[in-house]
Amino acid sequence: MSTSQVRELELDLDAFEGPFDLLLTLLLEEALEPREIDVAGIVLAFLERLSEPDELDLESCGEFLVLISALLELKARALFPEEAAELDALEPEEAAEELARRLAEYRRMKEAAAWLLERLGTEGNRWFRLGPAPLAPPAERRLAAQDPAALASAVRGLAAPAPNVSLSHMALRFPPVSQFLERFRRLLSRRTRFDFDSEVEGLSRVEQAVAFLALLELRKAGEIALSQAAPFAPIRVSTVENERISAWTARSA
Amino acid sequence: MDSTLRLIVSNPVDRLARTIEALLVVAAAPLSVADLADAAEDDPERIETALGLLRERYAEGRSGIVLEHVAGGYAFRAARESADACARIFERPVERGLSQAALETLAIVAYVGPCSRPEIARIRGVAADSAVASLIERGLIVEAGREHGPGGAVRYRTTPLFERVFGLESLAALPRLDDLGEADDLRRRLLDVASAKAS
Amino acid sequence: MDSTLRLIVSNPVDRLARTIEALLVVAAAPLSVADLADAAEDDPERIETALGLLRERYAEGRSGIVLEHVAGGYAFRAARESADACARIFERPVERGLSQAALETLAIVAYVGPCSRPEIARIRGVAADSAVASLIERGLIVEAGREHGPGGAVRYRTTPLFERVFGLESLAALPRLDDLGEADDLRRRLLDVASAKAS
Repeated sequence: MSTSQVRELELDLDAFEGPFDLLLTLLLEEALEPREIDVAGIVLAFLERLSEPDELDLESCGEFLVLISALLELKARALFPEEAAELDALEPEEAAEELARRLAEYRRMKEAAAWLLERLGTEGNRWFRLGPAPLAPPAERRLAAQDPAALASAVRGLAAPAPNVSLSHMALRFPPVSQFLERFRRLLSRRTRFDFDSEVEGLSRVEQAVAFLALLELRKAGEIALSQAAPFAPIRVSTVENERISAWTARSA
Repeated sequence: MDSTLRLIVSNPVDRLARTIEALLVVAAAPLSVADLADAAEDDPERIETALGLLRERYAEGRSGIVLEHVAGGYAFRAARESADACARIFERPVERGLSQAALETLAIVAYVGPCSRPEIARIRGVAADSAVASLIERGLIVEAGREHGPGGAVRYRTTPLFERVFGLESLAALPRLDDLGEADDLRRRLLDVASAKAS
Repeated sequence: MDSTLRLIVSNPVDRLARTIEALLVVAAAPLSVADLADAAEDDPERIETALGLLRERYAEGRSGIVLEHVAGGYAFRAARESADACARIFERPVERGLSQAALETLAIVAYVGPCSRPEIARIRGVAADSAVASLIERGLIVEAGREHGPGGAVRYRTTPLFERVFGLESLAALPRLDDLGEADDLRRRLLDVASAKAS
């Protein structure tokens, strides 16, 4: 699977049917609401594609992860618009590794849950009594001699503040979108237009994705105009008054 | 025995008897002839016939399982010759320790003083119902009035058995927790830590 | 049948088998060979011999009562052929209506071993509180100490009842996860991607 194959990934979702890149274009044009997009459906389609016997292409997996995380962030923002994103510095390698590990572990647990359910079906005809027989002698529980120090240590345990557990692995971290908003606004106060691709060159993929989100925000607020000669050609950013939205050629499949 | 088994397979009353065996071994209370008839979808007279067969098979001296007719109906019990063995399994002095849940609950009641289930649950951060129930069943704690008078939550305190099991002359002999403060201070402190953890 | 019974009376192993029958018919949960040996005051090898005898006698198709090796011990249950009759008068409080969330949580606790709510939530990607509560209430999981010693989050483990409901001799009888599907292959491939990105 090559990088372009990720973009051409055929999707069949409730709200959208067609290739992945068309979906992204429609989102970019705000012709589609992010909240309507079934991200899990896209991941499933990708995983199905991944399981085909082609040679595994690391580049396309990376591309997919970046696109899907950008989409997720976009969707999360649409769902919780007022939630300020206070996100720390970014460690994309860690995030990718953790995401992969968690996806795999969760999938294994789902398999195990399915096995348990099946087992309930096959073992459901084994009936047994819960608890002692109706005419069993009454139970008498006796406890061996205990050490009072155990009580003291139990109370100390309860009185101890919770250890500082690192939660750094709990979320994929992104730089704040606001960082790029400011950067692009500054840039446009000096120049009337710039090329997005060359501006974000050298940044990590996730940073690029967040920069792209900032672009969407500015476009939505009417602060900028975007143009692109062809799908996946460089994106040109300009202040509204200086640019007529000329050749926005959405790819129509 | 083999000839009997062949008979069972070919004889519907014996098949019914097997169903009754199954029902009685699962039942948590004696089953009446009517209960058995409902479950087996058979008529009470045939149930009685099958029960007659089973009373012979599960009779004192012939089997470790004995079929008994009591007020509520029929139930299996252990044979009398096995009474000692059963007593050993039911009163187990083998319980060497308490579960973490029971130990923490007991420690709270012992150190903080009479204390309700909701309070214990707040301090521990998890429901305390089964831990409290097991401590009551073991006789280590008992009810001691209600919070804020009648209508409040039931409070619990430790028992003399608790003191015996832990080798304490009285509650005053509990290991001291000087740094953590006495009953009321300790209660406040535990609740503070718990709410900090929950947030 | 009578000749067999006479043999039982005269043979000490058969006397032991009767004691075991008695213990198993009244017990609240499966009894291990060690439990049986303690209660019967006999040695484990002879207990095993007697159990062999009983497994033949209480076998599926021969008796309405079936002896099974489950949850690390031995227990009586109803024969499978009587399942319909049992379903007519008994309830299944433990396994009825287990939600997908509860099953996933149960799988995590069973496979990952003692683990806490935050750990479960991390794997499932959503909070596990109500699933954990429902599993505790059903008796399928219980508290098992705290993470990082006192003060940490409460951990949970599965109970012998879990093994019994799912018909497992022990937790070791759970299928290996990589036998359950292609999950492991997927995991390896995803990890490959991750490590390639990290390098």
